Amino acid sequence: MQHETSHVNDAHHYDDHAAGVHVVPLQVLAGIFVALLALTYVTVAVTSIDLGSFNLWIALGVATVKGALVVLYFMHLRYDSPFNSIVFITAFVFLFLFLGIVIMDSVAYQPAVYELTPTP
Amino acid sequence: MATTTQTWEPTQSPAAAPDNYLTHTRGITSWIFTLDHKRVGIMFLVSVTICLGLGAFFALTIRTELTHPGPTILTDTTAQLVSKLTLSNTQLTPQQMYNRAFTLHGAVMIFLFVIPAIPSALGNFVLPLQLGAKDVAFPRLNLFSYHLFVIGTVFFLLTLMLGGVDTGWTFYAPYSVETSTAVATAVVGAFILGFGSIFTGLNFLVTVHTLRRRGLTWFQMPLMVWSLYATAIIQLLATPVLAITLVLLLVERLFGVGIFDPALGGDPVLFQHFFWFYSHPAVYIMILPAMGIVSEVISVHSHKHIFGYRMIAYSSIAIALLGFLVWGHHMFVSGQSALAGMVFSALTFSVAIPSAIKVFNWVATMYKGSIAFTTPMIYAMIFIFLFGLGGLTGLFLGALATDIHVHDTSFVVAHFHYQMAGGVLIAFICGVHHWWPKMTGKMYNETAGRIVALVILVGFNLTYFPQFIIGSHGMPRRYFDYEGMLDQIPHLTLYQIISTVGGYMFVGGLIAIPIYLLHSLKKGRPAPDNPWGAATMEWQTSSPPPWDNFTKLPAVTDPYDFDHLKYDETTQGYVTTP
Amino acid sequence: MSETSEQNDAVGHDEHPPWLAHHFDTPDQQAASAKLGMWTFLLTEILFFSGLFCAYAVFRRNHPEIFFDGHHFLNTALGATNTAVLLLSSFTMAWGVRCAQLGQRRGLIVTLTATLLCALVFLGIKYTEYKVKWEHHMVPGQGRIEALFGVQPEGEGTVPGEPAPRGFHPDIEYVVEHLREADQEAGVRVIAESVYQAELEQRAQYLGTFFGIYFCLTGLHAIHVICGIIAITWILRRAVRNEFSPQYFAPVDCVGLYWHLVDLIWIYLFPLLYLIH
Amino acid sequence: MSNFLSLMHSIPAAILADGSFWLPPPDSSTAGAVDRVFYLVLIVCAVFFIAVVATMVGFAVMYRRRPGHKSERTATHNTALEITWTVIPCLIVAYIFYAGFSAYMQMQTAPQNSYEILVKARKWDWFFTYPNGHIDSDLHVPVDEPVKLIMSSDDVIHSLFIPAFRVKMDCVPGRYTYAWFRGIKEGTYDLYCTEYCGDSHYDMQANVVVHKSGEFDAWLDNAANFYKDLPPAEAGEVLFTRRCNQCHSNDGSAKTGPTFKGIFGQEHKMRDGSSVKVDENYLRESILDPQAKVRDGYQPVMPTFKGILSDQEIDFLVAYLKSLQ
Ligand code: HEA
Ligand code: HEA
Ligand code: HEC
Ligand code: CUA
Ligand SMILES: [Cu+2]
Repeated sequence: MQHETSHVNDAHHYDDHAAGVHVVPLQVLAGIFVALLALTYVTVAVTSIDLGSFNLWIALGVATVKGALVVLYFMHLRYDSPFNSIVFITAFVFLFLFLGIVIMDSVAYQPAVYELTPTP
Repeated sequence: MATTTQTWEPTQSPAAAPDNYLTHTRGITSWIFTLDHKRVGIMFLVSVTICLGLGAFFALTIRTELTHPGPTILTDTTAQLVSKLTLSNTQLTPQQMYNRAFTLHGAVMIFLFVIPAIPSALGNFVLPLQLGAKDVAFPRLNLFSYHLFVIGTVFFLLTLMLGGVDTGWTFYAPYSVETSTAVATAVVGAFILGFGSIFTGLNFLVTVHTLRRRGLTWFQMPLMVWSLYATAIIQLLATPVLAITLVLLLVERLFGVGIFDPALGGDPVLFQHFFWFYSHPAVYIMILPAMGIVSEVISVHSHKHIFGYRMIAYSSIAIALLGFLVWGHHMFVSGQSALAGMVFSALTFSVAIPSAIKVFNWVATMYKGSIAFTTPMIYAMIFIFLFGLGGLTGLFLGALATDIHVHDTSFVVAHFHYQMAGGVLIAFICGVHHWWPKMTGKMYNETAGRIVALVILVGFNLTYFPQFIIGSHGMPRRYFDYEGMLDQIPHLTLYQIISTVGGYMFVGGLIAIPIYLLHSLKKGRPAPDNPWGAATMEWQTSSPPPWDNFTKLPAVTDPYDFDHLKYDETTQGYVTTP
Repeated sequence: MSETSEQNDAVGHDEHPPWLAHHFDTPDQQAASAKLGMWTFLLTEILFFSGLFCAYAVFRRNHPEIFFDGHHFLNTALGATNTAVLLLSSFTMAWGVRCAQLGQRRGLIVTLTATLLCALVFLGIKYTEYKVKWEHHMVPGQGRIEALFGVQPEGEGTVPGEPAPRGFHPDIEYVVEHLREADQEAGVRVIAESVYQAELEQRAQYLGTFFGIYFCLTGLHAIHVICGIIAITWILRRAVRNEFSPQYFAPVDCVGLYWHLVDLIWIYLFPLLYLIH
Repeated sequence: MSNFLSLMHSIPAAILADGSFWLPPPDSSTAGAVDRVFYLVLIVCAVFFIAVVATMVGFAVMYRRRPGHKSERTATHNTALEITWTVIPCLIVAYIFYAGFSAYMQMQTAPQNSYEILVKARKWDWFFTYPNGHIDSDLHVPVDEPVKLIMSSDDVIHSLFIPAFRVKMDCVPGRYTYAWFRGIKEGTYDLYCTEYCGDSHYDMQANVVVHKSGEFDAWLDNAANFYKDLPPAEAGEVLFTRRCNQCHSNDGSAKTGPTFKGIFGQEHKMRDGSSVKVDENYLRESILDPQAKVRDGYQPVMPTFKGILSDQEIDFLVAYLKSLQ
């Protein structure tokens, strides 16, 4: 009866799950692992080269690629119900909303802030 | 899906003496460790009411103190009393007691009452029933939420015993970092309560997604469910930020990590951003479920299909999302940049719109209905009255120029009491009356209910309307004494007296409610399954519902189409006519 | 009741195994709920960390120099090793889930054990890193913590009789020396030694901001690792008792998701804290 | 619609000149603008509130449940209607935002030639430093001249609020904040602290004195050296009432701090058990470095007056304390 339920409410995402969970082949997992190690090496390596402010963005970029690999394959999100992806992405949307506005503001009022004064 | 394969107690056939969730198992532990969402709901209901009483105690302390310029009841003698009652040996000054009073009042009311009140108490009871489900998705987690609530409450009581906390419920740094009061326990308490709230939201979200009765589509869900769903979204997205904010405040206070404390190179305005990123959405955690209740009650008790169902449903979601974009309107004079001020002001008005839509829809629903002046209906109308007024005053606060003037005056105090006491508290009471027959299987005394409702309406406006006036004249909030402004603000003392008298009237009314409700448990006439003629699923099961909610799979219908319901003299309730 | 009985036929009794909670009708429904619940929980976890990332971003944006100075005190080699270790643990965890899906009990037990070991190694390395900071009194409010263990507050900023001070009170010589070396490597030319010395001491003080955030971030992450260890042990125990089957392995799946998130967060922490250019 | 609004918006400020049921008299150059926004919103609220409540009550009466009355089936939604009552409020709030924002901009941008006064907030005192170095606990300003306040705080967040001028701005530790106004009518007004800052938050008030044009400068240099023709003890008394009497009494009554009555020459027990004879040096030290010797039975909450009281002023205070026998 739940199968019928699945069809009428949007829980039908869960059907593919129901139809039999997706088993990721071991080679894929291993491959991802190697890729992750490689990327880690890359970030470390890149920092020694001076690219000005780009270093930060590259580091974050690589981290994001690594994160994506973990999420998509280790966490099966790629094969999971789309709604779970929505949930996960929402988290980042609101994270950036929060960071974005707060940084925007703090940068704007920095001029009024005293020179940093450490513990007296 | 309410019915499944296993274990229907034989007694549960409608014929036999009904075994309901109250009588199903006995003994105190069968409550404390129950996995039944209905019982968890009831436990929350009792707990938050007691907390409400606690908050009210402080409220009255505040009001009585403000009746007259100069120390009124908070004097050195009362201070001695307090120092005896608490574990803190130091003798407080009157103003110190006042500062603790409004802080505890605010913190208790917010964290222990309004936020859990409707979702955790009524929502817990109603949501699965309205979905035709047997329980929430994670009953254990649900119970855990309640236990977290209790633990959090204990921490607040601990705070009380340690002599209270005096930061204001907003915990602004750096004051909260340097004050010598029991900030730590209060913060830990709020942190724990926060997680309770998160888990409730998580539970509801998943329940709505996966436990809807088969055939129940999204747009056949009652609006209460929609609003609880929207609430869950906020609880999940905003509350974790409160949690981390409190953690940081704590480590800042204990070790000095230099994030908020300017003395260590921190940034106090950053704290306000963190705090309000949660605490503005939090006000919609409070009001959305209230709106859900009102949507139900208005339609049912006017025996009239809700007007603009989809608009109301969408506006709930809209409020939930837009609510995240406006937190800076609490910081217009905090030293945040003018740019941010402008953006936040503009966005603030955008949240006013969905609320406006709801209000208009509710009123339109009554058009050509058959309106019964039952207690819930009266409260629903009071809600529209008070929430409308309170919300509209939000426009003064949202507009930059005027907020500069009224910020942190009792104008703001009046605004949010119209919203939280007039909006949420009233809706809460409204819901309690509406579902009381379902929860307890008893009908309460209608006349008592109606009279009390009117007393509350009058008392409420007497309490808070004067605070708008003195506020816009410049009476700051969190002021223990107002001798200094007597020459500046006309009739200040008079307004304060009116406010206090109203406050007592209000409390008087509210205290009466638990009394006649409890009385109905003994003397009240047994409630029919569907006393109001409502079409949502919770009214299709018996009152009170059986352990597994439904003995018979409830029919999926348009939740606001009442034409198939006819009043039946014998049961004095409504029955479906084919 | 006719409808009910008809429902009963819809799903035969035999299909309601013990691990299927009474309020669910089918294993899929239960698994789907668990999954959705877990992902939602991860969402709250991410927002829980968001506050710290926000603080990091704000302070790094406004005082990059402090973060540059600060990262000299972190050991990139160890950080990288830890990253590799966590990645490995993530891999074994994913493998474990796979074993669970396929009902390979021994495989599950082995992979989970491997994951646990990695987790412990991670904590071990983190411990050695923290230890160095501790020895040079570079933990904000360290005096307060020591006081908990009855250590008499000493070092600068302490007033006899008063409780140990909040904030950052490192042993200046060490920090200054370290900064000096870092500058030399970077080839900074010193004009007036006395001025330079004073400046170094200033910079040493400012490091409080960096280490405040560093310990909050890594500390909170470490706490999550510990929670993960507990969760995995619990799963391992159930695996040993052979409680899982290809039909029922949701707990493994969920703990796996949690563990991967812990890894995910570290993936960001590593470059943000260790690899500052 | 919008010209109806602008009509509301241009309520003649005249009729509100000497305050009203809602607002104190608008005695700064920008107050009028604020008030106009206030009344604009007020009218919008009144209109909508009355409309909503009247309709609700009307329906409640007309369609009350009674024998023979049935609820009629009507449309369950009406797109045209719903769009209308979405768009109209949108337009209205958009206008309110615009009105509020433009007034705000006036309040934000101080004129170039403003007279600058440094404001230091501290639990629970205001210190206003004038260009000539004089520090006063009240805010004195010339009428019809733009005054810019450069504000900061020594301890926690405070907020400077002058209702009559519709001016409010937080004083945040660790940074500067700014506010400006132009008093248009001489007189004395209240200044409150509106950010909760601890025990005596309610008492953190000061006066704003708007001087007739010309008189301000006279006041300033008189204030700067008011003691020109006063005996030291009396000069000390003035300082005492300005700075100390919120915590110290001169008549033996107890306050946050010990009373000064007969203090000179007494033996006092200190927290650390030692005891001190109160002489000139001790008094001086207590004022400049209060935490050095904290008297037994009191909290070490006395702030230092280093940099706030000149040596001469301290001498006056000492003289005054001696005179309190
Ligand atoms: C349940 C709680 C609740 C709710 C629902 C609201 C709703 C709103 N609030 Fe309120 N607010 C608080 C609780 C709440 N608030 C609290 C607790 C504080 C103070 C915290 C503290 O400092 O301690 C506060 C403070 C506060 C401030 C900061 C004030 C200050 O400190 O300076 C502002 C500023 O913009 C604001 C605005 C609004 C607005 C625009 C809405 C809107 O959502 C209102 C929308 C509703 C309506 C608009 C009315 C219904 C509509 C009609 C009748 C139709 C006509 C409508 C139009 C023409 C638009 N609120
Ligand atoms: C839900 C939120 C809520 C509610 C319901 C109330 C209710 C009341 N509040 Fe509260 N108030 C706040 C939230 C709330 N308040 C907050 C957040 C602040 C700001 C604090 C700060 O500045 O930090 C505040 C501040 C505040 C002030 C301003 C203090 C100051 O700034 O100086 C005042 C002054 O009049 C006040 C008065 C009242 C009164 C008279 C009530 C009355 O409505 C109380 C009515 C009585 C009841 C609701 C209880 C009746 C009892 C029962 C029904 C249960 C009985 C059963 C048992 C005992 C078992 N409140
Ligand atoms: C914020 C409150 C506060 C203010 C303002 C204040 N004091 Fe005090 N003062 C105290 C307290 C509390 C003590 C007792 C503890 C101590 O000795 O430090 C004290 C102690 C003293 C003592 C020592 C008294 C004794 O009996 O040993 C002197 C002298 C004194 N203050 C002078 C002054 C003068 C002069 C001023 C104003 C220029 C002033 N204080 C302003 C709070 C205050
Ligand atoms: Cu200073 Cu309130
Ligand atoms: Cu808000």
